[in-house]
Amino acid sequence: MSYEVDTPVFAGPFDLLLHLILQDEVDLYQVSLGGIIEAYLAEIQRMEGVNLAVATEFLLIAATLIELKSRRLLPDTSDLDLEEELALWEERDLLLARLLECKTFKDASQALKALSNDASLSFPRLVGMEEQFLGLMPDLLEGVTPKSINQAYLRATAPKPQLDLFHVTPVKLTVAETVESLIEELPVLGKTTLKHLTKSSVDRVEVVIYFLAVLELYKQGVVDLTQIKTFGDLTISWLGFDEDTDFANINTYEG
Amino acid sequence: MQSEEYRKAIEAILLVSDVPVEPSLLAQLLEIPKAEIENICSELMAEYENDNRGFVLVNVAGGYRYQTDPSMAPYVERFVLEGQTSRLSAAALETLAIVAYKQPISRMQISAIRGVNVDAVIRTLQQRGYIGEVGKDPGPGNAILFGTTSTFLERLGINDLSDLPPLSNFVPGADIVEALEDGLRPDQYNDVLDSQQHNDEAKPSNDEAASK
Amino acid sequence: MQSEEYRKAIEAILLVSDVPVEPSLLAQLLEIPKAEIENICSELMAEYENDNRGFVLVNVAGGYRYQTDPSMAPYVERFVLEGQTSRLSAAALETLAIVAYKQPISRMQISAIRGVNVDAVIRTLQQRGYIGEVGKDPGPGNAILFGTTSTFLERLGINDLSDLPPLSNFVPGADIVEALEDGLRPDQYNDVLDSQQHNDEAKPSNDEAASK
Repeated sequence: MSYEVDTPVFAGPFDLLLHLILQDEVDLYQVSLGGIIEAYLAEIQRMEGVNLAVATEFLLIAATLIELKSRRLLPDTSDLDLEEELALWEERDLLLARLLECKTFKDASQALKALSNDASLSFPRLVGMEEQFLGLMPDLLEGVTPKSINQAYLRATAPKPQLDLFHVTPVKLTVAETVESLIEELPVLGKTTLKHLTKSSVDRVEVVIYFLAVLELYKQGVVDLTQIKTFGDLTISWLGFDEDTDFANINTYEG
Repeated sequence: MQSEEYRKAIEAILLVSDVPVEPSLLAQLLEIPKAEIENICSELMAEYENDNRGFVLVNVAGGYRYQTDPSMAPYVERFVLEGQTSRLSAAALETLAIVAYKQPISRMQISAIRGVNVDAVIRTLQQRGYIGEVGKDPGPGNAILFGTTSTFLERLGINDLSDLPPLSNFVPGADIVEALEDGLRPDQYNDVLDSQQHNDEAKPSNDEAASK
Repeated sequence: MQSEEYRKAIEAILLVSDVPVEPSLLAQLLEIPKAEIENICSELMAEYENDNRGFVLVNVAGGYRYQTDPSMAPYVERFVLEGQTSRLSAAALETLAIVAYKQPISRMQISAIRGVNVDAVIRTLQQRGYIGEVGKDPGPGNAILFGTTSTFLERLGINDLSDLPPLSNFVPGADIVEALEDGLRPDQYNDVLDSQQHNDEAKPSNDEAASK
């Protein structure tokens, strides 16, 4: 088996990043980007000389983090190219969406593990047919010729080419765009639910992006959110905004 | 043939099968409706439980089969020794979860979610028989699509995929989303918090230094 | 532990054993006298008979095992004849072909070529008498080595293995292609070694098969 970044701590960059951000859930608000970047870079250094694919992915994410940090250090951002800045935000949104997805499956895998642990206490009977009946079994080789054995061997050992484009991410939607479209859509709808908004979404990441966009609007005070029970559907009510609502402030929306 | 006889025939057939037997096959062999097979099997399950047997009849991977009662695992393990299936790594489990919930799915799509190359993990899962090739992506590249197998269902002790807990159970709550978001936000908001944090840290540092 | 629990443990152990289990082994596993094991087994035999079960507990070849009740033979026969598909699956045929051309070969080597777990297929082929154990790998692990049987030759209508078409127009196997691919990837050094191993085995197989 190839090297897996499994021991001692993390299986891949998302895993590490998730851990770094969530390690101190109690002090949610004390997580600083700077600290994350430092720990992240330290981890990359520790991984010196391992799996190239993993290391590349690490570097990509580290670069995004560093860009985010440098953006923060600039005293005045107004001279930043708008295109560039939007691209950076998109990167961040993407990273966030992927982290959420990673976390979801991480938790799901624990549920599978629990199921499998329970199941492994019960052993199936695999003894099979009793000798007295074996003679009755139909001849499975009827119609099989030496030539078909030869062909089956060639089939079994034939090359199976595989495309490996693992670094390509299929996500197309961004939070910025979604906020934009929601500001147009929600006043018309008045009251709606997250499920309704995302009913045409094929990809789960899209749902996550919608969720983030709604969260942004909530922070700006233009919508109200209610969720009756945990994991229940999220009801979104449009509150509207006054002239002076500063949308430039919406974290993923510029102009 | 009496109902008693059907019951007996089902017990005999299940005893010699090494895979779960589908109720429709039992129905065909006994020439009675599938619903009746299911009734008889439910009765058998209840009987074994009432009689406190060391074996149970379960409905797994779409069929019925005999298994040992889970409470007897210590004795059975002592007897089989090698029967212990080796554990899956965390990476393998997460990949398996992705395949289970998003099948059919390509290697590339799995990698995109996991953020790492999954070739080796996929090969392990395939060798163990938990996942298999279920088709080809009709799009360009004709990527192989993977799905879980009946071995996977057997290993998890479930009858079909709908027995898995819904994925929505695991979607992170708003608190986690916010924590992640804040962790990645380089704006003024965090700066304020950061400076508060520094202030807070500055104060107790005296005591800390003193206590060292 | 109560007598009830012993009884349950014996049922569980006998359920998973594919050979008759000697009372002395049960005594050892349960840490009770052999005489008590024999008492409990007699009780179980009587219970199953009273309950008119489709299986019986018998004392055969010095041990206990479950068997189908003889009166249920017609149903079991039907299951044998109709229950299983009467043709080899593509997977089984490929496995059989690998054994035919590369014997003697271990289960693990077959899995490595097929890329999937082959335990169940091997069991089927063995039960049908098409392949058999022909020796043990002298290396670590002493893996069982499989080869084809005379039944296989008979059913195929050939005299010996040299009558199989030679693998003349030998196309590189998936393992070789993979090894080449992996060679370009510095991260999977171990995989390369793995595949090379198969690779080496694959080449001379042609002559080997022919010479037998």
